[in-house]
Amino acid sequence: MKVSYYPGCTLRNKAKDLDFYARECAKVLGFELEEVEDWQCCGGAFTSSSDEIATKLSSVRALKAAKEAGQPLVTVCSACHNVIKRTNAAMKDPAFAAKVNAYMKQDKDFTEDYNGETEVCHYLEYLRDKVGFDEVAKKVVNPLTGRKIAAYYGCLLLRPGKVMAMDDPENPVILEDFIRALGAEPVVYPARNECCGGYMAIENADAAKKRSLSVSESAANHGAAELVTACPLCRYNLVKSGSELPVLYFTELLAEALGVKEANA
Amino acid sequence: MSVTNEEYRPLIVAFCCNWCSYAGADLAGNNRLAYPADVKIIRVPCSCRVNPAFILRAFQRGADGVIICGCHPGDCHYTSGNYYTRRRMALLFSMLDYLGIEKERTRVEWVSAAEGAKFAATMNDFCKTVAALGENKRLEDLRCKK
Amino acid sequence: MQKVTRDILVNKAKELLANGTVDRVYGWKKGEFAYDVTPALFKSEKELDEFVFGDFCGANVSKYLVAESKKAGGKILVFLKPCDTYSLNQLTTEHRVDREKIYAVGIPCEGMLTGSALKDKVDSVLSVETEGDTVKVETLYDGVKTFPASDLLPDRCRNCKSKKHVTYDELIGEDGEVLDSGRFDEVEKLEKMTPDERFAFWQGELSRCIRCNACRDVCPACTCEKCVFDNPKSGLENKAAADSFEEKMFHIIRAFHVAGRCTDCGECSRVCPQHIPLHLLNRKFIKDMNTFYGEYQAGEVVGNRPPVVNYTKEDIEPSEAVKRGE
Amino acid sequence: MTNTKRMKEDILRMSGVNPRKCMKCGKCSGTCPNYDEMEYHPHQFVSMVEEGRLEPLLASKSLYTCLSCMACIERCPRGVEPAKLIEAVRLLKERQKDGNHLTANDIPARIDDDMPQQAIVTAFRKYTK
Amino acid sequence: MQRIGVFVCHCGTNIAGTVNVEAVSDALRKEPGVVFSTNYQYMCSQAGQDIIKNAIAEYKLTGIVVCSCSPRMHEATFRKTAASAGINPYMVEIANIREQCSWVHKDTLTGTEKAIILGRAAIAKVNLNAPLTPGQTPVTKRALVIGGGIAGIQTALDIADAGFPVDIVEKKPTIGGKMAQLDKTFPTLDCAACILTPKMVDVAQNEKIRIFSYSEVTEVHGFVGNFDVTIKKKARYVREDICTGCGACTEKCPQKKIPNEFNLGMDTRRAIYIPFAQAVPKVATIDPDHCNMLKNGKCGVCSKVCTAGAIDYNAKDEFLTEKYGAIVVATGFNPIPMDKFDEFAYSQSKDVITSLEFERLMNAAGPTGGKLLRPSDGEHPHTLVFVQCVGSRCEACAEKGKEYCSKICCMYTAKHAMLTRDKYPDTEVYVFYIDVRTPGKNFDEFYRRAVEEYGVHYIKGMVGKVSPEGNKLKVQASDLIENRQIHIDADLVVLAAAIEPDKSARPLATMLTASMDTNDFFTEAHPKLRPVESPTAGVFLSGACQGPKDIPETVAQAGAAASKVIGLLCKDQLTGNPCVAHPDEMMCSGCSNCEKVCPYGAITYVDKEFRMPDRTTKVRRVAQVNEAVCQGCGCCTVACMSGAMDLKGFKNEQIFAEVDAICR
Repeated sequence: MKVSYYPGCTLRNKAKDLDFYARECAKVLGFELEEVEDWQCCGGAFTSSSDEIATKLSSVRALKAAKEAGQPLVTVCSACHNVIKRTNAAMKDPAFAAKVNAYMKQDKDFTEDYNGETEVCHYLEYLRDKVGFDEVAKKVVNPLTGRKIAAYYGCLLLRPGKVMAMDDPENPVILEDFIRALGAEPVVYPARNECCGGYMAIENADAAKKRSLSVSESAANHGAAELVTACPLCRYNLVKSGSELPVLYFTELLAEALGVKEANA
Repeated sequence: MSVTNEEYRPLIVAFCCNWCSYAGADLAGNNRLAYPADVKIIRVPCSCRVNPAFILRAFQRGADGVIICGCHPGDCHYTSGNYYTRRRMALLFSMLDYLGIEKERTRVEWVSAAEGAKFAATMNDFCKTVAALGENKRLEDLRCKK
Repeated sequence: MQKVTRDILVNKAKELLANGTVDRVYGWKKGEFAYDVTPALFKSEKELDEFVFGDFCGANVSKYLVAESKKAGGKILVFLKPCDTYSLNQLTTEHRVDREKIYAVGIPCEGMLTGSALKDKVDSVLSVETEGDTVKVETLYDGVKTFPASDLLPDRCRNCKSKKHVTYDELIGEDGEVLDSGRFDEVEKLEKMTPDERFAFWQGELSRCIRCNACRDVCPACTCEKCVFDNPKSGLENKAAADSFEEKMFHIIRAFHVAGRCTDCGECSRVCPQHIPLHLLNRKFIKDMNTFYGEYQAGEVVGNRPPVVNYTKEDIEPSEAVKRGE
Repeated sequence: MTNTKRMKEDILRMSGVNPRKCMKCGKCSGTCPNYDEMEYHPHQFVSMVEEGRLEPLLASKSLYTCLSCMACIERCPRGVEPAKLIEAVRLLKERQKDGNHLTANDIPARIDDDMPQQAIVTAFRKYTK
Repeated sequence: MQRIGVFVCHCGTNIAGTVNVEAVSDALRKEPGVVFSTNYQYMCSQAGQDIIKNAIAEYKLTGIVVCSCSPRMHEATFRKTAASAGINPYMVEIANIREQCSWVHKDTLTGTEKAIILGRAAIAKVNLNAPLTPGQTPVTKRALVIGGGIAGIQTALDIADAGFPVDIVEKKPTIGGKMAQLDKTFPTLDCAACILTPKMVDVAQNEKIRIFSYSEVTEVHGFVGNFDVTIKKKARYVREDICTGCGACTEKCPQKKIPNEFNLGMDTRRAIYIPFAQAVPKVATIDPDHCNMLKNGKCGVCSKVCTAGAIDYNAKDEFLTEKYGAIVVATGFNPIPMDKFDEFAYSQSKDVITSLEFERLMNAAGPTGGKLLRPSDGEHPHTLVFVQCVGSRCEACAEKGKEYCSKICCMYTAKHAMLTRDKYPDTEVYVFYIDVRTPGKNFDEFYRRAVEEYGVHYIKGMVGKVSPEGNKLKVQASDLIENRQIHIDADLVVLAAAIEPDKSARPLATMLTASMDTNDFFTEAHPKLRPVESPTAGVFLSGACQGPKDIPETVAQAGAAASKVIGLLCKDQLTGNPCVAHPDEMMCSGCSNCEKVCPYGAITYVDKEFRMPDRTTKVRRVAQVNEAVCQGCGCCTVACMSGAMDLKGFKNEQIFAEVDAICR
C-alpha cells in the first residue's frame, strides 16, 4: 500500500529522526510513504482568515498531488498536519475553493479544480485506522515493558476538534493506545492537551518556558519517566523547559519497539 | 345591487384562521380601525385549511388580491398548521411569480388575536398595493365576468 | 446507443418465467411506427416474441404497476431505467404499488430518443437505426437521413439527473452515479426574465394546451383513484378548458399536486402533443424546495417525507420566497 | 461609514466570527494558557470588537501573545471562536503600513541552534504580512 | 334544495348606523334557496330569537343565516335557538356585518354593499351545509401515570383523591425518582426524604392506586377516553406478593461489587437488592446481569435465606393490557453524561463529581453516611469549587451540551454551597457562574443568604480547565469582574450538569403520537394556555418531561395535570367537535400524506374490501379518521391530492361557494 507523504521542512532539518523513523517503520508495517514531489513549506500555521488565499496554496498543491495519485496524504509533523487538514476542510467550502482554484489556474501544470477530495491522515491515525494498533503490537520485537511514558498531544493534533476529528479533544486516547501497543505503560495527565508555549519561544522564551515546564512537571507528577510527542516545536520547548524528562518523537519510540532503531544504529 | 363608483376598487379575498386572525379582525372592528370595504373575509379553522385551489379560484372568478392570515408561527391553535401554510404558500406564490403573475397580489400575514391594529394596517396596505396594480387580468376567467 | 440488447432482456425474462420467480413481464412492444414503442404486458415465453427494446423505449412503466401489482398472481418482472426506479420508490412510499409483488431488474440507459423530435425533422418514417451516436432514418420519400442522436434526445436525457438505480432486485450491467445535471438552467433562465416576459412565455406555451390530459395520464405521480379534475364533488371538476386561465389553473394545480412527489422523470413533456415544456413547472417546484428546504429528491429513498408535508420552525416566509429572484 | 465601522466589518468578515453569540461566560479567558501575558484577554477581544473599540486592541501587545492554541475555540460553549477574532485583528494591524511585528533581521538574535524551522516560519506568518 | 331564512340584525345602531339593513334583507331575499328574509333590532334578544323560531316553524326552514355580530360572539346563541326550534345547530351560518363591516366602514353605500356580499357568501355556504352530530365516545374511568417520581406520585395521588383508579408504571424497582436521591430541598432546606417518603407511603396505601414498578409501557393503542396500553412487568425474580422486604437476602448475596446506581456508583450493592430503605414497593429485585444463579445456575443463597420463599429464579417478563381514559407522562429527567466535558477532568479524577453525586455525598443515607468526604481518598475536603452551566446554554449546533438553561442548577448550587458552609465552616466554597438565575419565591433571598450569611465566594466567570495534580484539583478560571485569571487548588469540584429528558421519553412519544421538541421535551397543546396537555387528546404532561423544573413547579404542574385528567374522567361520554375531517373512501389513494401532516395522529390506514361496480371486490388501503381525536384543523384536506379528505362544516365545496359568492 502506497500513501502520499508530506514531510515538511522541519523534518528535513532539525527533526530528521522524526522523518527517518517514520519511513523505516512504515516499511516494517507494510506501507510505503511516497513523498509528494516538489512539496513546499506549509507555513507552519494555518491562517483562519477567509481572505488568506496565498498562505494556503502550498498545502493545496500537496493535497492536489495526493488526489492525482489517488492516495491519502499522510503527515507526521503536528503543525503540517494541522495546516493541511484545515486547509483541506476550507477547500470543501465551494466559495473559498473557487477563489483558490482561480489562483491555482495560473500554475503551469494545472489540471482540474480541487475541492477537498483528498483524505488527510496523520501517521498515527494511519496506524490506528488502516494498519491497526493490534497489528502494530504484533510487529513489536522489543516491547517497551515497564516504561512509563506520558503522551504529549499539544494543541495542533486535536484542535479545532470538529475539523481535526482525530480524537476527543479533551480526553484523547490515540497516543495512549499507541504507547500501550508498544508494550509501555501510558501516563495520563491533565496538561497533555495544554499548549507548550509554541512559537512564543522566539519572542518570549521565558513565557514559553513557563508553559512547557508546567506540562513536563504535570507529566512527572503523574509518574511519567519520559514524554512522547509528534511535534518538533513541542519537543524543542519541552527540552528547553529544564525538566529532566527525556522527550522522544513517537516515531522514534515506534522504531525502538519494532527493532528499526537498533537495525539502523 | 351594484355601486357605480368612478374610482377603481379592487376585490380582495381574505382567508382568516378562526383562532387568531379572525379574532384580530374582530378586534380591529371593536376598536373601529377602518380599512377598505374591498376586503371580504372568509373564516377557516386554520390557515392550513386554505387549499391553493381556493386562491386560484378566487382569482379565476375575478378577485384582484388574495391574502391569507394565520396565527404567528409557533402560536398555531393546532400547533403546526401555519407551518404547513407557510411552506405551501411560499411554493405557490413562487410558482405564480414564475408564471409572470404579479407577486403583490398574494400575501401571507401572521396576525394574532391581539393585533387588531396590525390587521387593519395590513389590509390598508394590501388594498393600496393591489389597487395600484389595477384589475387582475392575468388570472381571471372571462366567462365569469359576463 | 443502448448498451443492453433486446436479447439480454428477453433471456432474463424467460429465465425468470421459467424458474417461477415471476409470472408476467412488463416491457415494451412495437407500436404503429418504428419510433412508436409502447408499454406492454407479456404473460408467457411465447408472448415475449413481441418484446422489443431499443432507443425509443423511453416510457416509464412504473405507473402500470399500480394496477398490475394489485392483481392476483405471482410477481411481475419489470425492466427499469435509472429514472424509472425513482418513480417506483415514490409509488412504494405512497403505498400505491405492492413492492413485494414486483421483481425489478435495473437496466442501464444511454438516453432515450423521442418520436416527436423525429417527426419534427422527417416525414413518413419507415425504419430507424442507431449506430453509435448517429441515428439513421429511412423515409418513404426522402431516402435515408442521418442525425446526431443528441438532436433527438429530450431535455430529461440531455440533463439526466441520475444513472443510479435507487431500487432493484437485480441489475443488468453496472450501476451508475447520481449526476450533476444542468436541469435547472432553463428554470433559472425563466426566473431571470421580467414578470411580463415570463407571463408572455407561459401564455404562449400553456395556451396551446388542448386538455388532452396525456400529461396527467402518463404521470407516475398522478395515480389518484379519481382525479380532482374528473370529480364533480371536488369543486375543481373541469374536463375541458374554456379559456386561457383554466389551462393555467389546471397546470398549476397539477404541478402543485405532484410537488414533492414528482421525481422529474419528464414523462409529461415527452407525451405532450403540443410540445409544452411541462417539466419546467415541476422543476420550478423542485428547485424551490431544494433552495428553501434543503436538497430533496423524490423517490431516492422509500419512506422519505416530501417537503410539502413537512416543516421546520425556521422556514422561509412566503414574502421572502418570492423576493429571491430580485 | 466610519473607519472603525469598516475595520470592524473587515474583522468579522475575515474571521467569520459572530461576537454577538458570546454570552459573556468568560470560559475563553478561564482556559487561556497565556492569560497572564496578555493585556487584553480573549473575552475582551470579543466584546471590544463588538463594541467597536478597536484602537486599544490594534495597539496592544496582546495581538502577539495569543499562542493560537485554540483552547478557547474548543471550549467556548457558544462556538464564538475568540482566537479567530484575535487573529483577524492582528492581520488587520499587519496589513497596515509598517504593521509588521518582526522582520527577518530580528530573528537570528532570538533563536538558538536547536530551534526548529517550524517555529521560524510560524513566527513569520504570525508576525508579518 | 335548502329552505333558508335570513335574519339581519340592526344591533341598535351598531350595524344599522352604517348598513342599510332593509336593503340587505331585501337583496338577500332574492338569493337562491332563501324563502324568508327579515331584519330586527336585536336578533340576539329573546324577541329576536323568537322571530327566528317562529320563522323556522312557519316557513319550514332548513337553514339559517344571521347577519349580525361576529360568530365568536353569538354563533353559539343562534345555534341553540335553531336547535330548540328543531333544526340542526350546524345549519346556522353567521355573516359578520358588525365587527368586519359596519364598525370598520364609514360609508353607508359601501357598508351596505359589503354586508350583502357577506350575507350572500353565508347563504352560499348554508346551501351546502349538512346536519352534523358530534360523536359521543364513552370514557374509561381509569388513568395511567407513566413515571413514578414526584411528578407521577403527585398526579396519581390527586387523581385518586377524586375517586378515580390510577396505575403508576415505573421502570425502576421503586417509585421516588430523582427526588428520593436528593438531600435537602431549596429554598426551605427541608429534607427531601422527609417530605417525599410519606407521599410514597400514601401511594402504596391508596386503594385506588396500583404501582407497576420495574415495568415499562410497550404499546399504546386507542385514543382519548379509550386507550389500550400494554405494560411489560420485567421479571424481578422475587415475588412481590410474598417478599416482606426484610433484606436478609441483600446481606447474604455473595455478589458484592456491583456499582449501586442509586448512589450513582459511589458505593456498591449486591446482585439482589432493595434500592433504598424507604423503597416502595419494599421488595427485593435480582439483577439478572450479575446474579450467579441466573447466569450459570450456581448459588441460590438468596433462596436459602428467604424464609418467606419469595425467590423465583424462573420468573419471566409478564405482559398485561389495561384500558385507560387518560395518560399522564411523567418520565422526568437525567443529568447529561459528562464525558464530553473532560476539560473539567470528570473522567480523570474521582473528586470531580456532578451535583447529583454531591447530593448523595451529603445525604445521611448516602455512601458516606452524610459526611462530606472525597470519593478518592475519603478525606475531608477544604476547598470546593462549583461550576455552573456545564452543558447548559450551549450553542444550538454544538455536539456537546444543550441550548437551553437547565433552570434548577443555580438554586441547587446555592443550596450545596450553603449546606457545605453550614456543616463545615472550615471550608472555602467557590461558585463560578455566568448568571445567577433566581426567579422564584424566596429564591433570590436564598441565594443572597449563601453569599451574605454563609460567605460563599460567587465569582462571575467560568472554569476553563481542571487539572488533577497530586491530591489537589488545580482549577484555572476567569474572574470577569476583576478581569484576572485565578487558580484555585481545590479538593472537590462539583459540576452542575445540564439536565435532559429521560431516554425513554422519545420511544414513548412515538407510541403516544405526542409531539416533542428537538431536545426531546414533550410539547404542550399550547405553550401558554394549555401547558399541561399534550396536543394529543387524552395525553397530559407532568414534571420535567415537558421542560426543566424544580420541585414546587413540578408538583404544581402535577396537580394541574391531575385536574385535567379528573375533568376528563368525570365525563361519561366525550362529545366531540363535529367539524372533523372525513375521507371519501372511494376517492382515497392511500398515499399517507394526510397521516403525515396530522398533528394529532388522528388518521390511520386500513386495508378495506370494496365492492366495485363490476361486482368484483377489491382491497384498498384507505384513510380512517378517528373523530374523537381529530380537532378539525383541516391540514389533511390540503395535503390530500385526490380531494378525498374533506372537513365537515368547512367542506371544499362550501369554501368554493363562499369564494364564488364574494367574487360574483
